[in-house]
Amino acid sequence: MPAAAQAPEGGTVAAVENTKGPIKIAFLSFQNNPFWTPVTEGAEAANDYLSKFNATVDFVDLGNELSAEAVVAGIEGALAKQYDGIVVVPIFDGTARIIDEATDEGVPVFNIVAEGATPSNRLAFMGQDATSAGKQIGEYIAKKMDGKGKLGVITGYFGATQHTQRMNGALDFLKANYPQIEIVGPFENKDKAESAYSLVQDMMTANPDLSMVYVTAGGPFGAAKAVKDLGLTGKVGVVGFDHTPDNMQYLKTGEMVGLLDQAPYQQALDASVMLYNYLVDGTEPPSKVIPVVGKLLTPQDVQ
Amino acid sequence: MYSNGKTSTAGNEPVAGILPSGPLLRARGIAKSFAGNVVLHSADLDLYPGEVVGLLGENGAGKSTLMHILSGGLQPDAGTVEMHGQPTHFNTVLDGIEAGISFVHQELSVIGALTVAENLHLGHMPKTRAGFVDFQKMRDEAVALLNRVGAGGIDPRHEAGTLRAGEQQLIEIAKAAGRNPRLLILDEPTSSLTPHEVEGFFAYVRAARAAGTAIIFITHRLEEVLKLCDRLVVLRNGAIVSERRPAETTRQQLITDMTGKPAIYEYRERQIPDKTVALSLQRVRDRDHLEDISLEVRKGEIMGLFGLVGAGRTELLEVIHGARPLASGKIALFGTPVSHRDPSAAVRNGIALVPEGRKTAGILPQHSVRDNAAISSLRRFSGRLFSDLRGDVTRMEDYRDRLGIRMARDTQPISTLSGGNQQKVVFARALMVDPSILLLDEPTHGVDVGAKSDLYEIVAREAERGLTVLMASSEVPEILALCDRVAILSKGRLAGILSREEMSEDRILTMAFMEH
Amino acid sequence: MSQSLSIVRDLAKHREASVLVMLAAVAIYLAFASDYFLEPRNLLNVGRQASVVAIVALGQALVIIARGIDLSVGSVIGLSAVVGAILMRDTGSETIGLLGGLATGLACGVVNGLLYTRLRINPFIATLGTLSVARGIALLLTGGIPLPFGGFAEFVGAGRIYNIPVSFLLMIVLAIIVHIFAVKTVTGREIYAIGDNPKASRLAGVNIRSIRLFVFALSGLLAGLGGLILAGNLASADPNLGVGYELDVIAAVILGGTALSGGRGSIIGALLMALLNNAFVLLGISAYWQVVTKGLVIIFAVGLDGLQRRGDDD
Amino acid sequence: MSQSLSIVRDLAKHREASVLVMLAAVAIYLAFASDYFLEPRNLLNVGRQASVVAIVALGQALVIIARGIDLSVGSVIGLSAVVGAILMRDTGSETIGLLGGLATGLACGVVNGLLYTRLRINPFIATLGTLSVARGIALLLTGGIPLPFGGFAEFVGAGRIYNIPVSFLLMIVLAIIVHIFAVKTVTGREIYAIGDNPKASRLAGVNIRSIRLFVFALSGLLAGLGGLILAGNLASADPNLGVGYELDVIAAVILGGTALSGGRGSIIGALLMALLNNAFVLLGISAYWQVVTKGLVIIFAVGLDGLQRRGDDD
Ligand SMILES: Nc1ncnc2c1ncn2[C@@H]1O[C@H](COP(=O)(O)OP(=O)(O)OP(=O)(O)O)[C@@H](O)[C@H]1O
Ligand SMILES: Nc1ncnc2c1ncn2[C@@H]1O[C@H](COP(=O)(O)OP(=O)(O)OP(=O)(O)O)[C@@H](O)[C@H]1O
Ligand SMILES: O[C@@H]1[C@@H](O)[C@H](O)OC[C@H]1O
Ligand SMILES: [Mg+2]
Ligand SMILES: [Mg+2]
Repeated sequence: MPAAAQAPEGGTVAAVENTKGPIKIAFLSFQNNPFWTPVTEGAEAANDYLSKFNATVDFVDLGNELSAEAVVAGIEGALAKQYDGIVVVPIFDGTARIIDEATDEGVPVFNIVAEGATPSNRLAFMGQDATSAGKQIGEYIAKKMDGKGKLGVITGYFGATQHTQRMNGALDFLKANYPQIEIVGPFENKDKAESAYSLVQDMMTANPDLSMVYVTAGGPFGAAKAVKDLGLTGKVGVVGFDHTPDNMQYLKTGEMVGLLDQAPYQQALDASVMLYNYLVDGTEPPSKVIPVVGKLLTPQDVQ
Repeated sequence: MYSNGKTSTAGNEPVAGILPSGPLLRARGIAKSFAGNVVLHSADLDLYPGEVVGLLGENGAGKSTLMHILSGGLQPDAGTVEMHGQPTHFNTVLDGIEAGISFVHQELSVIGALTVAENLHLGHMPKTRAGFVDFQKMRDEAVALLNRVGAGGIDPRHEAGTLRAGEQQLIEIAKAAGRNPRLLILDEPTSSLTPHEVEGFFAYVRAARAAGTAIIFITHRLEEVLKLCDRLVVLRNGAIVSERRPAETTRQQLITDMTGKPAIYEYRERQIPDKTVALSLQRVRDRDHLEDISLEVRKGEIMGLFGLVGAGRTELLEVIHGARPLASGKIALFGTPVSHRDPSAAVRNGIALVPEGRKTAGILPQHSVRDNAAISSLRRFSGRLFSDLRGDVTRMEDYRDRLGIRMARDTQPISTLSGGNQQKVVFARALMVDPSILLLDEPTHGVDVGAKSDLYEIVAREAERGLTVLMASSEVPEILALCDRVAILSKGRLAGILSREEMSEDRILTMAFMEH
Repeated sequence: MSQSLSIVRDLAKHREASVLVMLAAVAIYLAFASDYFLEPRNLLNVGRQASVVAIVALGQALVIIARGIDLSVGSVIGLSAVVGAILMRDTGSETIGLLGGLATGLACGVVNGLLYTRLRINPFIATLGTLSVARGIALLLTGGIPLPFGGFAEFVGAGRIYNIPVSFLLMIVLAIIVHIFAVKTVTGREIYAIGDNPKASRLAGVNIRSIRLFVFALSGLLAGLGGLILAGNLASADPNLGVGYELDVIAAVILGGTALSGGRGSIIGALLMALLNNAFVLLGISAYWQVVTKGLVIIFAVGLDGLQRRGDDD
Repeated sequence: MSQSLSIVRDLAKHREASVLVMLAAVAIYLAFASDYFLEPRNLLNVGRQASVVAIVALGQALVIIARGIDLSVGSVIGLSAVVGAILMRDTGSETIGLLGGLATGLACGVVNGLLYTRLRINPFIATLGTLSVARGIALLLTGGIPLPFGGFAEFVGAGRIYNIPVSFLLMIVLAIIVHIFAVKTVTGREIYAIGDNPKASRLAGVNIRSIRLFVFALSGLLAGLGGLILAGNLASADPNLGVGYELDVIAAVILGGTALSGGRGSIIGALLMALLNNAFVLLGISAYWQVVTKGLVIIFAVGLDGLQRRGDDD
């Protein structure tokens, strides 16, 4: 028997010895912006790592348009291809039914990054709870604003669960604890940086005393660029999600004052290994929900 | 023949129990102007049941306008219309239809996507008990209707869009006939019919007359009205200027009534001194229709192109014009071989076309008269950067006078011009290119006699100045009046070429039937 | 020989044919490239995945045949699902929920129709407007939060009869009905007539206003049905359901060769697109290549047709 | 009196007019409702925000006038920006980057034009295809990761001359040029002719193929410019730049009343939409009502026009 395996680099879970014969895992994810790059890389790392254990992790691209239908079609395809287990990013409501169907067929499903609000029989969910993440950002905002002043809010898509939860997580917390913080918005930018740019421009016109902008989803760097172009660096700060290069750049120049990440690489890698372990010897993941507490980067962290 | 004399006066109260024998329709003092341009001054017209009235007048005289007013499509500025002695007012065409007026328009409007049978029943298709369209019944009735107007050869299952213009015309006539109207208005129904089809159509009109329908027949072919009508009414300067019985009048008389002058173009013996071959075709074929056509036209010559429907005249002109690919053979202009992939190249090389089918292939309906005339020669007159907009104005004035185009302003949309005047504008367009070769496809469809002779005059004059003309026509008189030679096509083959001396109606027709 | 040739020529006249060839080509390729493609289960999945777009495309096809366009279908999908879910929740009756959802779709369609026929608003603009309004209302009604959507609707969206997805069966049945409707009924024929020549049709006595109103209403109704199926399949009525569907639906209609085909065409177009998505998953094509491939297939599917029609211009 | 009345009537004939009225109404309302609206700075912001849509709409308007449609503009925006950024990075030359971006737009337009004129693919489908292909290529080239995009391009996108945004000035200048082009040059007049009756235009000697190719090429070129402006504004070339712009651009064209207006119309349409977004922020309209309002304003802007044209059917 070989020595007990070590956890792969960047991951925290070690694989058990494969006593079952070949194992095929489908990793279903999207690809439309830099957020997904580390997710993809995590899946590839899992494949490299697990290949030593007679297991494969096939990355299946669900395309560049995020929707519940795409997730359903992806899971249906994976079932048709008779995978043993599925890692998926079921980012929308409406994915619970097909997840249950897969589970009933004996194909366990591991959710990562974000899942819909409807409960499902997935093996486990690893990821950031969007509401808590919002709250975490809310706390940070309150601190930066000294508990008063005007906060502009730009959300990705009205009605996108994850975006709404991130927004409300912060706003509910602020309303309850810092009534002196006045909210401007929310406005929808459809994940577009150019739209965030224009929104910030207009917000500053109508609210010259605005001191902070919170972008819940895509395109925070557009807001930061507007702050820069208006010459308000240092006076107005932008907070948002994900340590993508475009966002990080403004963290360095100071328009972006807070960026929360979701450890996407680690999520992809750990979830794949945990699913493998479950498939081999039934090792349940440590809990049904494995929270990923994001790392909040501030300008100081990148100096 | 003249069955309904003006024996009864319309104002009389009908005697109880006896059918009123007054006019079916009486129009008095009808006036209409468009944007200050007076088209109808004060037109009076009586129509009696069982009578065929021929309505004549120059292009733009107001014939179609008057008919639109009678049928509810236009509202008069002044004047009254009575039906059966009762004042009537139609707000819309549908009111008119309801009252028994059917109007077959000058411009075709069949529904190309529907079958012939469906076209004939549109608006009132029969249903089976299950609620579906009763196709069988529709087809049977369509056959009967088509037979009635002498179009028994048309298959009611065909899509109407694939039919020839003449056949589409017959469908519209059949459609109007199907409504059994009390008043049937036919606005240039024969302009695209073959002689044979015209005969069938005449039979229908006579039958309808016998059944008591009042019929207004508009045409520019005087022989037709003389043959068919009971009464001839001429419209000029916005009023009725004469009412005559066919038996008591002559072509010349009618022309004078219409135009105020008796002139009519006659062939002038012309010398064609220049022996240069302007256009030569050698074994020209297109992909599916034309077979090995060889032909030479000399500079300054007017060459006719005759054939029966489907002979391939349009195709041949299109091949020369680059609108249709040349499958094999050679075309040369003044000895230089050319191969035009596109009409734009042909126009650049001095070949202009007046196409068949004014509405579909001729006019730009939303454009002004001036823009319509200018479109072919924009590149000829443009400066380095800008189009010669000012020059367009003067050129338009010039051609308006030369062709006698009747319009209020050259900025009005061409679709508001009368049909014949639209055709003249298309003519002006081709001439503005200053072409060396002019291709004409049924160029005088819908053009009045006066204007026709004007156009002949213009073509002849241009030919004398060296323009080479190739003219497809279905009217033998037109060929005889204008052409120096005629090439006859039959089913896509060249049946022969006749010189001026050899030309006669008989010979031309005989050759046209050669392949049949 | 020449007989059979002319049949081929006739077939090729229809754009459908070239899309069918493409469909067959992709299918044959997949049959070789993936062991799983021909499994009944997978084929039925493809059928199911095509069903919503195809059903909505049936209505859109008639709208387009009548010379209109309906951009609002995506939002109507969302609004109908949401209204259905709310009614179901508040009344506790699935029937009321489903009927309410359909009625919502119908109402949206009627509004579009009235905007066009009464206010004479260009249908592109009118339906672009309702696209936004309907989406806004769906958001207002739900506060942006998806609602559960189960019961019978879930059966329609996700259920199977003899292992065949219900929504797939529904698609087939509706396509047949719409096809027969378009080809065999008076209203159907009148739709073609006004698409071809509205003025002449009106003069012939066709009530073009009511026909136009009808096609928009039908398009709305079918979009409403699409919304119920989609939400049923997902067991969740999301106010953002159907976002962006309009382009897919219109593409399905045009790929299917509208002019000729109330029913058939739309299905072929929708199937081609569903097949592509299936291929991407089965073959594991990377996202970015998926996007490129999708575009190329669309172009080629129709381009085949253009190639053989060379030479004849307008 | 009757003279001036008839001028009003003439004006009202143009759809533009009713949209202008709406534009004025929204502006006047805003002038009262918000203290900031009339500030020059705000007005210039609105102008800048409209500029990309308006510039791209200039090309689209000509395409639509010639009876085509170009759905690919949004993707061309993204691809041009990305290619420009890559060239800038790899050659170190801003000029090459910018020219490369424009050339990319032009090339996309030429491809669309060839698909239409040579392969005779319905422009809706052809450009839907290139929409997908261009986006896919942009994603492939970048791996989905935005590239920095600075220097002169940033000046064009975000810079100001005498406090006036450069992109706004560019929009005005281009609109004037396109308008003059459309009305005064041979090619411009031929574009209108083709749109009116392609067959007659062709027989009259208009080279409809090359004119169609030209309008698509121009549309691509202007979309490319739009991409450079957009990326310049953000100093970042995102492969997802411009997603969904096609509907905004086409709506701007139609709102602007295409038929009459190469240049003017497009700007009016784009301004109305930018003004709305500005209004939402200035007035702090609540979230979902923003979506509803946008739809309603679009409908009313054009509906005004329809109301007074009552009675005349096709
Ligand atoms: N809607 C309109 N707007 C402006 N002028 C019009 C309109 N309709 C007709 N006209 C003008 O009225 C005059 C009469 O046209 P009408 O069509 O009645 O002539 P017509 O006698 O039928 O001629 P043709 O033999 O050429 O068909 C023409 O000068 C035409 O330009
Ligand atoms: N739209 C069409 N659909 C099907 N066949 C057509 C169509 N147009 C013309 N044809 C056929 O092409 C042949 C040539 O027709 P065309 O009308 O061009 O001949 P032509 O000699 O110019 O006669 P004319 O112009 O007097 O009708 C005929 O057999 C005709 O039936
Ligand atoms: O923050 C991420 C967002 O940027 C991406 O679009 O979707 C997944 C999210 O977690
Ligand atoms: Mg007339
Ligand atoms: Mg002909």
